[in-house]
Amino acid sequence: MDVILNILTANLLSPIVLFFVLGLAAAIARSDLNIPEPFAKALSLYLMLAIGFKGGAEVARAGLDSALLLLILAGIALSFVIPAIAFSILRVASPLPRIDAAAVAAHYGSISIVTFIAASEFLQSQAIAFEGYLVAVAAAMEAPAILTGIWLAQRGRKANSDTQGRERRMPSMREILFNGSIVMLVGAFIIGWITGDEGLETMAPFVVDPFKGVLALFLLDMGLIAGRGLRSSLRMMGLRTILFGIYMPLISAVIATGVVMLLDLSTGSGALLITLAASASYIAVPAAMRIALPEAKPAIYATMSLGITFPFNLAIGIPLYAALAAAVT
Amino acid sequence: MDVILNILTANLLSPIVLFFVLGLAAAIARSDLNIPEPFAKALSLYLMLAIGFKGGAEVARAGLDSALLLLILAGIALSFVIPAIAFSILRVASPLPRIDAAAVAAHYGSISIVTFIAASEFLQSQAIAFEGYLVAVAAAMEAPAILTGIWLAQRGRKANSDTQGRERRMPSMREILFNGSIVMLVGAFIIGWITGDEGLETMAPFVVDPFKGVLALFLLDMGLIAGRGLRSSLRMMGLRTILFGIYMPLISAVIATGVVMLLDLSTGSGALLITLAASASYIAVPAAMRIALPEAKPAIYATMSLGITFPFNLAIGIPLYAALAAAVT
Amino acid sequence: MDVILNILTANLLSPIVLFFVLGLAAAIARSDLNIPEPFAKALSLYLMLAIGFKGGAEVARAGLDSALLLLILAGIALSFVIPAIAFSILRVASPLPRIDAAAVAAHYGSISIVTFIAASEFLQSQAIAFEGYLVAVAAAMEAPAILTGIWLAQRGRKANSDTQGRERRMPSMREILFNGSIVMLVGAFIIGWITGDEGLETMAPFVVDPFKGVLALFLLDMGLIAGRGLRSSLRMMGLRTILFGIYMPLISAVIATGVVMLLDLSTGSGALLITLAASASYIAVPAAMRIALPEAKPAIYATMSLGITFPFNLAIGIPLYAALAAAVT
Amino acid sequence: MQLHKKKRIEIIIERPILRRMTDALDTSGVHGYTILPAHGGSGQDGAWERDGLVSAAGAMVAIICILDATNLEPVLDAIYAVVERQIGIVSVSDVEVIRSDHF
Amino acid sequence: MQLHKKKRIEIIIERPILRRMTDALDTSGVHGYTILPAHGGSGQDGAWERDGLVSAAGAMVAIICILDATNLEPVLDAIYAVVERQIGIVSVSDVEVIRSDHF
Amino acid sequence: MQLHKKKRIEIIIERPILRRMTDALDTSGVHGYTILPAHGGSGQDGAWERDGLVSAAGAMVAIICILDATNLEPVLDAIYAVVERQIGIVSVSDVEVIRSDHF
Ligand SMILES: Nc1ncnc2c1ncn2[C@@H]1O[C@H](COP(=O)(O)O)[C@@H](O)[C@H]1O
Ligand SMILES: Nc1ncnc2c1ncn2[C@@H]1O[C@H](COP(=O)(O)O)[C@@H](O)[C@H]1O
Ligand SMILES: Nc1ncnc2c1ncn2[C@@H]1O[C@H](COP(=O)(O)O)[C@@H](O)[C@H]1O
Ligand code: NA
Ligand code: NA
Ligand code: NA
Repeated sequence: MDVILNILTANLLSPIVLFFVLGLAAAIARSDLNIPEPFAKALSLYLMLAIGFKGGAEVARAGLDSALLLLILAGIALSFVIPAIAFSILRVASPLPRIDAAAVAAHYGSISIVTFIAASEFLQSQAIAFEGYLVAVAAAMEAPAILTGIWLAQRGRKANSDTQGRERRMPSMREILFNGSIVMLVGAFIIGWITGDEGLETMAPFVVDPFKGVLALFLLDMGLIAGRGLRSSLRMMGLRTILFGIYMPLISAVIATGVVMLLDLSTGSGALLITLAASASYIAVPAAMRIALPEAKPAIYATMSLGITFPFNLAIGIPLYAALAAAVT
Repeated sequence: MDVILNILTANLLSPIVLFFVLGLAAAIARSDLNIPEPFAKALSLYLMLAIGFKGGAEVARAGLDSALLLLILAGIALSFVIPAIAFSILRVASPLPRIDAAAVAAHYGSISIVTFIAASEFLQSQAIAFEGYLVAVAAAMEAPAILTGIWLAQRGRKANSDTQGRERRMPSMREILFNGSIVMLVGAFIIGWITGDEGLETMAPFVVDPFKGVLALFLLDMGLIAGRGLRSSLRMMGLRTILFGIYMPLISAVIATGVVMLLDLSTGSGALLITLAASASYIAVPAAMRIALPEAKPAIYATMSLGITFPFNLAIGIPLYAALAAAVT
Repeated sequence: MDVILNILTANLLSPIVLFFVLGLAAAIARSDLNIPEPFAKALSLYLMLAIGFKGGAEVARAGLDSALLLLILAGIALSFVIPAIAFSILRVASPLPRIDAAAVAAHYGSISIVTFIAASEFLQSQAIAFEGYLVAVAAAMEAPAILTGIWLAQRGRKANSDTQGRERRMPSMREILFNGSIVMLVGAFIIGWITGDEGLETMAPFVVDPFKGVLALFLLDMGLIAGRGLRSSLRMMGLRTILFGIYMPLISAVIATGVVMLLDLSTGSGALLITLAASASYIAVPAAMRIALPEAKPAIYATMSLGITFPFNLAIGIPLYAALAAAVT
Repeated sequence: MQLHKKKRIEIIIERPILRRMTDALDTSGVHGYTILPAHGGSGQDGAWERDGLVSAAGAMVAIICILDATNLEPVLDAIYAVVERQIGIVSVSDVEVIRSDHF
Repeated sequence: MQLHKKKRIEIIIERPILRRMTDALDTSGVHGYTILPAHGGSGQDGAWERDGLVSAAGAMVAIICILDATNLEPVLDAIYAVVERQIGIVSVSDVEVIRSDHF
Repeated sequence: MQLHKKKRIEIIIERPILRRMTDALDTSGVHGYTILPAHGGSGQDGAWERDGLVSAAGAMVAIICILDATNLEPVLDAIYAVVERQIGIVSVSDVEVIRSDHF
């Protein structure tokens, strides 16, 4: 018990969580502190490049586990299935209309790469090892949920006139699979893999050393955006929707824990897979939803994903998922 | 004497001063060299985050001096009082109209964080220690001068028709206190304080190692902006106004030296307090003046603060203030 | 032979080449991966600052060779002469109209600083030393080709009415000589020279340690831009024009090899001079051509320089030029 | 100087839908358009700001397209097909241009 | 396509005053507006450029607001109250929109 | 509110030529102008995008200039002298301003 409390406190008082809180507080106080968009994007690109590259280099060092393919398939399955569960729950337990419920569900099936990164950092701070190829699993889990979300939304539509004769709004396979963050993650992963230890050595002062600091600054930005969203949209969301943002990650975590047991993963990799399942997208899926389901209200899904589920995972979820993984592995 | 000359030369030939000169020269030669605005802002955010965080970590290590509260109060007092003095001088010794005099005075009461940073670097290069909490003093001195400046400008206005019935242009307390640079400085300071040595260790490759290089690049940008301002506005400013930009920091320095003696500060902290008093704002106050005193000419206060006083402090002021502090402590 | 193959493979599998390929592939697959413009510019500024500064510091350490002046003059001569050769070839061996041929020729006379950087990295990886002042030679070779290009284009124009009475479109000397990249390179070089080892020590964690990583990220961007250009313009270019982008650098390399022999340069410096001659501009010259020769089609020269010659040099040219230099020195 | 009457269409739409809009414009017969980034805004769905955003969602852009009045109808139809279900402000005004060959 | 006559207001103001302007617009009854960043410019007070700037002072933005003519008078009053003492270029033009429900 | 009739010129040109254009405007008698960055576009020479670009070549900007109709002719002449051989879209429209002293 004491151990758990200590870990929780250590996590809450880590620079990255504190910088997130700073951003949140600044935005809620309507400070004009802000990170220029091109710089925020640069931070995000850097984090994806670094985490992908390091994962690949790790694979080059440790060799490929035969489990990888299975794990990727399991990840894809989770990304496909979780939105369906999330959707059923939302339809019963929240007042959200079908289309908003489908859009929200898609977010929870996909993943948040910065949550994944925060979990990796947490595991490192606890000296828990994990496989480098989890990065590839993360990339694989980004997109499938989008398809489920769209399918959920469209199942309910009558074959009515306004979709006939009009271009259907499916994002193209290119838009989904060659999405910038997937390309960056997978590309950097492959390069890290090819160049291995030698590559890591030349790149380390860039991708390893300042990594935690850049992450902290990025979390400041996420806090600012989350706070801005909460300030403007929390009121319109209703308690039942807000609560979903907290219990849904737990449900996903439980499902993913089953997969961890089935595939007999290591503690570290198990913790990361659970974290991926429990995290909600805030980059790729919102953009896809604006294309595919423009009637869904962005204020709702963006605020739930970034304003509620992300901070919950960051502060409490990640240590919890690590404990869960430790318990079953 | 020789020692002082050596120190002065070493300062003038430091990378940060030379990069400032490069920017100045490039702008005056109308080179198209420029730093994109979002990147310039990113550099500035980085510097504030790093200096705040390091200050906080230093406080966590060294403990809090009972002098801090007194020092903050003294800093606030300086920020309130210096504009009044600057204003009186300007009204007598320069041809500036009341409203411009008030706006300029506000700049000289507030502080320039990059001057503060340059002074810290100088002290470190001279192996002179200073208290980490000086960062908090810097943050506290940003805003009060704005209020004095506005008050000075408005005191002179008749209760005439154009201010009656119209919204008064006071920046709100939120705009002043939750100003981005204050929030960043204070927030990073608190986080550094909370996370202490451990936090500093994880963040050091980001906030410590590349710090001097980033500072050099930022000074290149400041040189470019200062040069641009000088090129377009120096002609319209008049010798008496220009001279004010050089002797006013010296006057503020003398006043602050009194405070250093009163509060019995260490040499390093004394040098920094004097530097703060002698420095002039170029981020927060110009923006506040556009809101509160739109009739004041930005070309004048921006050029004086960034084009005259900043380079003077950078090149000559800082070593001088350190010598002053050494003399009285 | 085996040695050469090993070196070629090592080069092709270096992170920087692989990141370029990633960008190329992403762009051709129409991924939405992109580097925000201000960040791309920031990367480019950083690289110029770092390479200039390190070159200057190197000169401070090793002292100035009497060969420098001669080398700079030779570089300038190459930059003036190569466009004339390129132009003659293009007029015979490609279907490009005079004005496009002149614009393309100007690009091949000028230099690509990132090719220079990649070559420096390659030499370092092969433990081949080179003189720091080559950076100054690079800066000197940027502009002369622009003048030759304009002269080539205008020689062919009749003294017809549309140039009479109208402003001549020569870029001014200021636009050419105080071009941002020249100012940055030369400025940082001089500062590095002045501050020497001491300066390098303070700046190293910024300009040395993360250098290779930043370079990799910048090459990702160059791959993205090159791929975008190839995707949209390759079709319209014709095989003979494309081939020119591959054999012209070889011709320039041979010419430069003559200079290397004449001046009796070291292997490293020789390899860099050959690389400079063989590289084609993609920053300064395109902008100058838009001013001076607006009728020349940017799609052609931009695609040839960045889409064909740059990747060729990066992958094959650089090791080749190093071998060439080794053979004659 | 001889001026020629043309139409100016200004479209304000969401960033994620931009490529669809330009694809629609490309095939609708316009001769060109220019995209301007937006910094923020406000509407029925509340206010938004570009600063700090990482996702394309939540950002907007403005497209300016100058064209001949004879093209207006089909181009507006193509635009409408894209923005129909989408956030999108489309306005048309009269302008005069100095060179008529571009439109 | 049925077009509806509206008014387009374009406001060019300083960045530091932006929030005051949007607050004024928000309470003046407009249904929406979009803010575009500016890169530079020139006026009676000389030229300015956005590159390199760290402070909001010295940068400008353009605000585009499309609204019904019936709202024009009160909205212009609200705008004027903000720019009265400030640098600010406010221009109004006639436009036609394809959907009238947004304004 | 009293409105005054003015002209609004909108110039879309390449970034490398910007300084020449502003120099031309500065000496042509306009009282001010504002430059907006562009993000991308398309024309006879194909599409372009600002993202990732390092060189000024390949980027474009829009210039907005509000002026009195009496100045229109000479200003358009000055503009034309710059864009004559250049890519450049120049359009003129009617606007009304709330303060006439600036133009
Ligand atoms: N009347 C308007 N004039 C200009 N821009 C508008 C207008 N209405 C909406 N917008 C823009 O379109 C976005 C979405 O509008 P809405 O769907 O009404 O929230 C807003 O945030 C503005 O950027
Ligand atoms: N006539 C105009 N047309 C467009 N923008 C203008 C005009 N006059 C001024 N501006 C903009 O407003 C800023 C301040 O104008 P001023 O107060 O005249 O210096 C200028 O730098 C321009 O960005
Ligand atoms: N009709 C138009 N309306 C708006 N912008 C245009 C138009 N035509 C061209 N442009 C802009 O001018 C650039 C160059 O045009 P072009 O020379 O036709 O390729 C394009 O990429 C657009 O940004
Ligand atoms: Na998930
Ligand atoms: Na001060
Ligand atoms: Na060359």
